[in-house]
Amino acid sequence: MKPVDLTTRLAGLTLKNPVMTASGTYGFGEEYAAFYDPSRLGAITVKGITPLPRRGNPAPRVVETPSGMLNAVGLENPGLDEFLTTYLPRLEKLKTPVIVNISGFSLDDYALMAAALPEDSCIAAVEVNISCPNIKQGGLAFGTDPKSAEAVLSATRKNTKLPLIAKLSPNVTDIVTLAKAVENGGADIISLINTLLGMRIDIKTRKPVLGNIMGGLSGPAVLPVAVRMVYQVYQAVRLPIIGMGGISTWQDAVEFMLAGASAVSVGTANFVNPLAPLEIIDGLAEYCRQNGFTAVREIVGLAHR
Amino acid sequence: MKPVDLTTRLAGLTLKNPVMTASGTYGFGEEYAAFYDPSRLGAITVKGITPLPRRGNPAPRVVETPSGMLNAVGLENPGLDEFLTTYLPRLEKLKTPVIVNISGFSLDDYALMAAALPEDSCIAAVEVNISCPNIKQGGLAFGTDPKSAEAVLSATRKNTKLPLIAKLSPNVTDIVTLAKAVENGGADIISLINTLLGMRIDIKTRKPVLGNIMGGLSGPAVLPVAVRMVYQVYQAVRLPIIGMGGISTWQDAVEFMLAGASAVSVGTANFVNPLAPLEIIDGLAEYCRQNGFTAVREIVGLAHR
Amino acid sequence: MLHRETVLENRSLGSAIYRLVLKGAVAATARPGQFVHVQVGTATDPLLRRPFSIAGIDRPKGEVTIYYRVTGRGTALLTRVRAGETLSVIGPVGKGFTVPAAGELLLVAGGIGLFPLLALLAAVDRLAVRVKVLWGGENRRFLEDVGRATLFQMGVDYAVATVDGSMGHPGLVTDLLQAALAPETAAGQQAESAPSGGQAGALVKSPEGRTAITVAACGPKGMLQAVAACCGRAGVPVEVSLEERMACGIGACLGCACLVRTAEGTPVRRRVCKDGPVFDGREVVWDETG
Amino acid sequence: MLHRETVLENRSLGSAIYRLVLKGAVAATARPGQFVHVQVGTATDPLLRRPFSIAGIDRPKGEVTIYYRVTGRGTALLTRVRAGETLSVIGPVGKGFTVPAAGELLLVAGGIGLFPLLALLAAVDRLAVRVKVLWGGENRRFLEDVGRATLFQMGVDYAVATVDGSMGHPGLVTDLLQAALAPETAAGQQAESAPSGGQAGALVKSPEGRTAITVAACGPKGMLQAVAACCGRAGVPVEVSLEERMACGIGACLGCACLVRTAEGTPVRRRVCKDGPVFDGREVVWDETG
Ligand SMILES: Cc1cc2nc3c(=O)[nH]c(=O)nc-3n(C[C@H](O)[C@H](O)[C@H](O)COP(=O)(O)OP(=O)(O)OC[C@H]3O[C@@H](n4cnc5c(N)ncnc54)[C@H](O)[C@@H]3O)c2cc1C
Ligand SMILES: Cc1cc2nc3c(=O)[nH]c(=O)nc-3n(C[C@H](O)[C@H](O)[C@H](O)COP(=O)(O)OP(=O)(O)OC[C@H]3O[C@@H](n4cnc5c(N)ncnc54)[C@H](O)[C@@H]3O)c2cc1C
Ligand SMILES: Cc1cc2nc3c(=O)[nH]c(=O)nc-3n(C[C@H](O)[C@H](O)[C@H](O)COP(=O)(O)O)c2cc1C
Ligand SMILES: Cc1cc2nc3c(=O)[nH]c(=O)nc-3n(C[C@H](O)[C@H](O)[C@H](O)COP(=O)(O)O)c2cc1C
Ligand code: FES
Ligand code: FES
Repeated sequence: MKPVDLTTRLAGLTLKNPVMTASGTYGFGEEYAAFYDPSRLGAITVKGITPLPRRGNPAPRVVETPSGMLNAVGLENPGLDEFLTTYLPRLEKLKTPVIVNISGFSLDDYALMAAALPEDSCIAAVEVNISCPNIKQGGLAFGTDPKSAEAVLSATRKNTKLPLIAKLSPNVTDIVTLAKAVENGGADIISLINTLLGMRIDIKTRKPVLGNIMGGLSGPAVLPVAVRMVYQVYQAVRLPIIGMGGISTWQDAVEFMLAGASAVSVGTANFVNPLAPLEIIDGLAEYCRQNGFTAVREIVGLAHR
Repeated sequence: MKPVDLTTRLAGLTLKNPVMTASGTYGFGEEYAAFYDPSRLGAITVKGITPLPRRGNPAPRVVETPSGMLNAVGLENPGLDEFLTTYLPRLEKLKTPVIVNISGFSLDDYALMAAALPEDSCIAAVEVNISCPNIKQGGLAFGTDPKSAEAVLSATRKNTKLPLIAKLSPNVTDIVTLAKAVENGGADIISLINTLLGMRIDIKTRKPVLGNIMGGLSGPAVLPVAVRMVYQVYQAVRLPIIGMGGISTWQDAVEFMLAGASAVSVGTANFVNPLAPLEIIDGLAEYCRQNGFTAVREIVGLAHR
Repeated sequence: MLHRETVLENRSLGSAIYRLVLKGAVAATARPGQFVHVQVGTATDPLLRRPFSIAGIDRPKGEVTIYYRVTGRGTALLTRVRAGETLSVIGPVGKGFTVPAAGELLLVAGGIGLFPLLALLAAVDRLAVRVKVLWGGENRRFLEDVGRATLFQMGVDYAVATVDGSMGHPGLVTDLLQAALAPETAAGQQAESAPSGGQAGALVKSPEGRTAITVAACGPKGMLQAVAACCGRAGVPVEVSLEERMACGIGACLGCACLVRTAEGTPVRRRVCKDGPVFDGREVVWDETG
Repeated sequence: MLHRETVLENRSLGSAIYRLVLKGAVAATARPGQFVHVQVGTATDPLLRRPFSIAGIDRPKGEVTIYYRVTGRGTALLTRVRAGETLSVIGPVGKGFTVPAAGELLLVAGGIGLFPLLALLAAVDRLAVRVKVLWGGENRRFLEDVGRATLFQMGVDYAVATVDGSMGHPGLVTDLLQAALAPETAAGQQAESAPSGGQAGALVKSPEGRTAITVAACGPKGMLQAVAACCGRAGVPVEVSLEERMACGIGACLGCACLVRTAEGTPVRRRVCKDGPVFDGREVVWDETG
């Protein structure tokens, strides 16, 4: 029997399979190498970087919720320079396409980082995280206002030829409007979803649990919201979609692809089962085999038929 | 030892305790009477009614998700007239304050129902469900646009002296704006949250599971989002809040009250543990006792200190 | 209606089917066709209770038996419960089968749809009512594992059909039904085509003078629809036990809707959990879009 | 680093403390102060793994022992695992304690903070290193349940303090530490105030000529801060084992942040799971807002 073709094309980007890891859950690609060779993945996405180093939020930064977790890491990262000099050379050795997630607090932040990322390295694409507060506009997140979202993408687009992934925030009334905005801004690919804003309170101390009060909800709990958004965006926008939000098993991944995702990202599930991404790759192939598909790309969007 | 005072005042409404049941999860108050006397609750909220009877959506209407469920009942209900003639007299016998949830597809729908609900019956308050699509404005939900939300509340306010509860949808970029809008519209109380929009796909049939494709996510999975919204609205608006979304235990209820809810509603948890509302009443009293509060209202909003 | 029942037995019968015997208050009021709504876990995932038909009722001992197939996470979790532990059970729930007092009763089962019919079989007075079981399944292995022995022990006339022809009539259980309801024509052919190992011979026992045949059926929706159509053509009353995804299981959430036609022909909603799961087969609107 | 370990024992010691013995690959490389990250359930709730310190390492037998206190849903679920079953374990994880080769080692424990110190106690060559355990708890009952017998069996010098005075020094374990580090002054008073049942007498053994005292401590944050301050004043090196809420447990998510001061005094982030959980007590920035 011919093996199932897992090759995945996302705009200019070609991956050996559609399974990648989500930003912020996979460090800079080194930790999970203790469990398996990261080059088996379609790609890895590294922790969001900012122009300057950031120390992030005080502890506690994570708390469990029913079938999910909240995180308020606060974009702790070594900053652009340190990333380029220390981390990028190490990433190069992993022999895996690397997606660099960039986060900023002004248009200049994004533009600066896009310009600084080399186009001839292991960096396969730039993922623009627009869930950050826009400091110049009163702290409203770029990702909740279509105009700001478009502007961020345009600013980034001007400064790099690398494929651009716009990562959308689910904390919006209308995800489709945002998707169209980033398409206009010049995104090649859309990834969704980032985390849902949530919080928990400690009933003993009677204070918010997280040092930052609020945090981002991820994990299986958010899966139905994420599938819905992928489904909606697939109907409205032509760009390929990277689906994420609660994916823990190959069945979850199939669900996202049927909804319209061309590839999937595994985030929180890494923490529970470090081998989840590999099991998902195998499971996707097996699902295709058992259902008579010769290439995994054939199942993308089938739920819309 | 003096018993803890559970009396709860919400605008004009006085309840013997702060625990009620959420609309759509408690029928018209009859089914759960097989488990306990509903008059032990602070209040019960009945299924959303519309001016005319509605058959609702085709099956399947519910599907489980990680720590949650989606429902797409589609506002099946007997309609206003049948409610008044058949159901209201039976509700009267339960000897419990009844909150009637009204849903409409135009301002007139809401106005008409508000006018028709008697002010001298067991009906203690009217809960205005603004998560419905506004047919005249292209199907956008009233609850996602501050102007429409305000208009619905004004239209309802004109036609009844009963306390008005505005029930907010969480599918919005900025819950605070919506809360302020319904305050301006004349709401006395705010209840939140309604369900988050989600969907699931059956990987065997490769079709959406729900007959209606999308449905509303409820249950423990949404709790962190709900707590966050209660916290935000408490900071911005003076109206008392009825908190709901995933409350299953007294600990959950305490969390909502610390976040700023003056009362709580139990929804999906009824399906899992029919006695959940009673256990929550007892647990709240015990929490107060153990922490030196003489009245449950003292814990409302403490997480903001 | 909310009980903690003690697990007396919870063991595999093969083919991913388990038998679960519960001791407690449910048995006292349970009737054939009703179900129990069982909490399968203690954490919030899986969240909802799972509905299972009551397949056996031993009122003196206070025991009910259910059979369940492991199809997903909830039933997988249920297999881990051991004898001596307790389960939170809502039940008995729903409207069950009519137990006929005379005439002939055909029990038509598809796959694990046999289980609720076992309770009806046990409840009916077989001195007064002639009972036959028609049962269809994928293959011999499945039927053997799931309960052919039980039927044999219960000493009931039965005929089986298998999709792969490995036992009984090769084909669908509705073929058997059609034959049973129109014995002069189809049944003769049925008997001929039945392989020697099958029990289809029982079908050709003289059907003369049958005045009050009733049918009770449980199985996949497509099969039930075919059964109802078949009975409709033969003018035979039929009760079908429907399945629908459920949340509350007691009529409060409207999650388990089906559509039935009133006497006047108006389609109206019913709740499978409370108004059913057993419905008059002639009333059910099978395809809502149609 | 991801292993399925077989549960050899999982039983209650009282005071909601359980001992869990795991057989598998972890023991081969485990070192005192490291921890394991254990999957406590199979469904998605509770979702995350739970970290537990390695309290005993039997390399020849391939066994590690952990002690856990039932504090919430995850640990409650863990109590249900039976001998013979397996658990998914990530480990050993983290940077452990320095095992001194000479001098004097003071192990300072608060409550269940004793557990990781037990592994260090077992690892240190007590012919070459003089070891004392200082242990504080709520009350006698807790200390008895949690492991005073173990300390006794291990034949180690120890002193205890209880908040309610029901055993040993009435007060905090840091009182004992202060006394041990400045024997001429406080310790004398300590010994007098120690009730007869206590072991505080061990403290006043001649401390002369101690050149290389090191301290290893584990317990609540407030206690560790006091221990670090105390050691700082006495100029004694101290290692503390920190706790923080964790997600990945292996350094990938930055969920378990703490703050340490570099040699130059710059505060920098460290991951408790990967860069710790054991840190040099003098480096830790205890209060981030300060
Ligand atoms: C009134 C009633 C009586 C039933 N009696 C029995 C019985 O006696 N024995 C038995 O084995 N099963 C019975 N079922 C079906 C049983 O409830 C489901 O198989 C079970 O809930 C699946 O749980 P799970 O967690 O293992 O599967 P899940 O992981 O929840 O789902 C696995 C698959 O099962 C299907 N499914 C899930 N829930 C239902 C449901 N409520 N109805 C139909 N299909 C569903 C879906 O297609 C899903 O893909 C009955 C169902 C109803 C409504
Ligand atoms: C490196 C490390 C080593 C540990 N070693 C041990 C050990 O040997 N024995 C032992 O009993 N416990 C140990 N703990 C603490 C243990 O991990 C928590 O008690 C456990 O995760 C709680 O799980 P739960 O589901 O029962 O409680 P949950 O329901 O998750 O929480 C109950 C309460 O415990 C607290 N809590 C939860 N997680 C943590 C955490 N990661 N750190 C601190 N507090 C937490 C919170 O205040 C919460 O309110 C260790 C923690 C760390 C970080
Ligand atoms: C601990 C943690 C840190 C994260 N950091 C980032 C980040 O830096 N940039 C970003 O775009 N998304 C970040 N995310 C969001 C994830 O990439 C992903 O979108 C989200 O968690 C949903 O997927 P999941 O449910 O599979 O985790 C983070 C998520 C977690 C849990
Ligand atoms: C089956 C079902 C039906 C519902 N029907 C209504 C409704 O008619 N009107 C309404 O305002 N909310 C309705 N809701 C929303 C609930 O009242 C509640 O806001 C939501 O479920 C969150 O609470 P929970 O997580 O405790 O269930 C429904 C929820 C469920 C699960
Ligand atoms: S499952 Fe709730 S009404 Fe039937
Ligand atoms: S828990 Fe993830 S970095 Fe420590």
